[in-house]
Amino acid sequence: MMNSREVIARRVALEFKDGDVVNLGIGIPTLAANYLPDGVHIQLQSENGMLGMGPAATPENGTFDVTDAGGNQVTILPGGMFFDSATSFGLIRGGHVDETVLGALEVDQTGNLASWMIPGKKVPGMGGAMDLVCGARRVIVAMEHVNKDGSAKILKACRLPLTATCKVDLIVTNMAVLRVHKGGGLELVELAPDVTKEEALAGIDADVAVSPALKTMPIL
Amino acid sequence: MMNSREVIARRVALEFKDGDVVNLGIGIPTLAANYLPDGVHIQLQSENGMLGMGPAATPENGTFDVTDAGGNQVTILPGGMFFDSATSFGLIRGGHVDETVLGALEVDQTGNLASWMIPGKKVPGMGGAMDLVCGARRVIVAMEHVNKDGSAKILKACRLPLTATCKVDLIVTNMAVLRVHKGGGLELVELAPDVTKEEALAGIDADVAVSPALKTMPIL
Amino acid sequence: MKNKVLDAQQAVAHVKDGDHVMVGGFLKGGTPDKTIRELIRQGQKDLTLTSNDTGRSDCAVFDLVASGHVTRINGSYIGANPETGRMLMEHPDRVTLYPQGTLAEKIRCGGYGLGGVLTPVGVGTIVENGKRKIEVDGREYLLETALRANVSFVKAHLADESGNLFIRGNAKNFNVVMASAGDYVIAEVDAIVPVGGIDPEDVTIPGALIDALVLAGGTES
Amino acid sequence: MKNKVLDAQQAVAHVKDGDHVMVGGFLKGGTPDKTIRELIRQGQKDLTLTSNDTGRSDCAVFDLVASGHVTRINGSYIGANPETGRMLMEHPDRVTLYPQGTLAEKIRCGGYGLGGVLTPVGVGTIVENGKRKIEVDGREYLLETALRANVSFVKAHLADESGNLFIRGNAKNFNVVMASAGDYVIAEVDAIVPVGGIDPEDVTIPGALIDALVLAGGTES
Repeated sequence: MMNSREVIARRVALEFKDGDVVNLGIGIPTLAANYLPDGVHIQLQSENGMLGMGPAATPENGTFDVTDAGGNQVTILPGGMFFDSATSFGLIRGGHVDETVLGALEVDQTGNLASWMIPGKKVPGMGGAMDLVCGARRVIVAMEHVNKDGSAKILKACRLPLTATCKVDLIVTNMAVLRVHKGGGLELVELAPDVTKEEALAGIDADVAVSPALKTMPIL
Repeated sequence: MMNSREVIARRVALEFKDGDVVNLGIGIPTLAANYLPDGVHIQLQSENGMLGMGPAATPENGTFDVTDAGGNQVTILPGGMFFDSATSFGLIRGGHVDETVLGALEVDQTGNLASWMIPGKKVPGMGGAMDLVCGARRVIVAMEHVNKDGSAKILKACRLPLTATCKVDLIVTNMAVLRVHKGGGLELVELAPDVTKEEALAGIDADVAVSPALKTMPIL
Repeated sequence: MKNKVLDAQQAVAHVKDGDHVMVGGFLKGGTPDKTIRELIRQGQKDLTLTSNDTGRSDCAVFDLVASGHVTRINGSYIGANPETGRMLMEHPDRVTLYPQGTLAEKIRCGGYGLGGVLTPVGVGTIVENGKRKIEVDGREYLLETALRANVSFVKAHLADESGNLFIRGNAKNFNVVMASAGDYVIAEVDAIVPVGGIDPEDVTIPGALIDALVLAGGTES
Repeated sequence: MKNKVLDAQQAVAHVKDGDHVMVGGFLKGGTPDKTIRELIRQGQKDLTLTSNDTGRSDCAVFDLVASGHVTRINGSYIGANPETGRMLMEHPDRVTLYPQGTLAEKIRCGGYGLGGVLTPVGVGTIVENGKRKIEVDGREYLLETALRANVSFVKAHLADESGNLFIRGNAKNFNVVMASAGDYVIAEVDAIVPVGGIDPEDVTIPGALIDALVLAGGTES
């Protein structure tokens, strides 16, 4: 059986169209690149200054002049390019990234997103997340359905400081897929295999419409 | 005997220090590069995207991918570089050009400059002149002392639409050199060979202090 | 991979009457000619044109202005195109001139998702007419807002099949910012190589910005 | 031609107590180490530091924060430097975090003579606190103002003797904008070649912006 992370990553991978420019956040989002359907080729954008990011570098070809946004030495694929941070975020803010996939602490039914700080506890900084969420054509949140203590991450209204307002398009969790309608409103559109509608809804503390076309995630 | 243009160009050339980045306007300013003192090497900035501009191209090595701001095919010197217009004017506005030398229709005693239009008659547009005058560390106006009809170009207050306010540092004409003090005020500091103080002042319609150290242009 | 290589006719057909088109170049340097001649031939009407200089007599964009299909112009230096000068004299509201660096920043803002920039250039001149002035740390700036186009026409020396462009020399000029600021971007190029044929360090503009590649030359004189 | 090649000690001596220093890099990518270690050794006090991330444990800038000589920080992502996190918790007024693209634009403004930019990023979040909001065409933007430093530290792969830099790969990151925004700019480089040794198409930063070239490596571990 697939673990949670794999479920999420496999489902997210189905959102990409051939030729898309995609920025994948650290963690689960990065895994999505492993599950691209046949015939779908995407170009990975790394916000520290690269389009066409390739696999991890080896000790032989690695250099700290070519790194991913996590600081790891990587490679660049043929057809890629390098640029500085101002250009990189210009491309991001200017709508030239088709999808950004990132984790979140909380998402709410208006499409608000909180992902970058827990006041008084953990303030790693927003890094490129605010620019990515604000600028990418589509924002996909990829996260566990609920917190470790079982509490909801999908809420009526985010409680934590926001990353952006009303920007999320799609929420993919290990239990469900929810569409966020423009202007607000969550719609449950898919369930993970072996997850019931009731189970998925029980982990959500928000108003959710259930799609008349509710189906099982097409990930197997 | 030198003609007016040569007098101006030779005198302007003495303003450059070794290593300066200099933008020379079309016409007389461009000639200044021919009269650099021994040991003074400057790097020419061309606002259409080049540092280290070299001599005119030949039919053999010329291309419209390397042109000067007048549209002529030129070369680039070793140590030069190319960039786009946003970067070029970033360098200009950001104070990374040491001197800009340009012609003018009028200059006034506060350091205002009018160089880009005669309402109802001639409106070629400001091009890069406003950015250059606003951004260069030093602004040197190189022009004939008076208009063809004998009327003054150095005035109490410019009448034509301004290129910038209070930016001119030095005025070099075929008859004189005037310093523009910060905060306003013209000081006649040099006279061309064979020009008297009275002759120079007669062509100026502004308040001018005569330098106690008034001397002859050191151009021969 | 989507095939972006089109003939001039197909690419230019994306321009509609009333569109705002941006045309890269600085006089004859790095300006597209074949695609702009095709635009003149197709005859889309009521265009807004953004161009640094609207060309000189040996540039297609010069003839575009003369064609009468352009009714609004944003530019900077128009001294080499008397037709643009005439339009400015007869209809001052139809031609807007900006300091060259300001024009570049406005287009960059349009392409890079910024609302505008604060520039000191033009303060105290007629360029400030009608614009908001904003003070920062005691200094006055003009707020210059973003500019975007429906279709951008750019010129590059080399493209790869994915649309990555290498723009040689200072032909980069306005082509770089305009390539980011058009809803549809047509690149006219001297040659097209396979993907991987341009070193990642030499790519001037990412293929992700480019919608159509048109080979320059051919029947174009 | 002025000789810009200095040893680390000479170059870093240009930093004074109370200065604002910018340090290029993105984590370990393209960050200067030798010159920042020398800055720690010289011990200039009460520094303001602008750095995207203030480094991770194998970066000199990480140790600079730990040295106690830094009293103000501008950054974006500081999750890899617990010392910066501690400073933020204990003295929230001393650490200012910006969206990464906003930080890049602020520095670019500082280097390129702009007063600020209007960005939609951060609208509706705590990032807007204390900032002016400006509406353009019905959309709200934050006014983000320019940032400049007394001394910028950047890292490049290659320099020529005039200071032209080739910054390889995505080590370009913040080095490009910071090189334009320091009153004095120190470039730490892997190698120095004669003028003309870098192709004009490959120069990332013009030598005119660079005041000091310091060879990386050597005694630096």
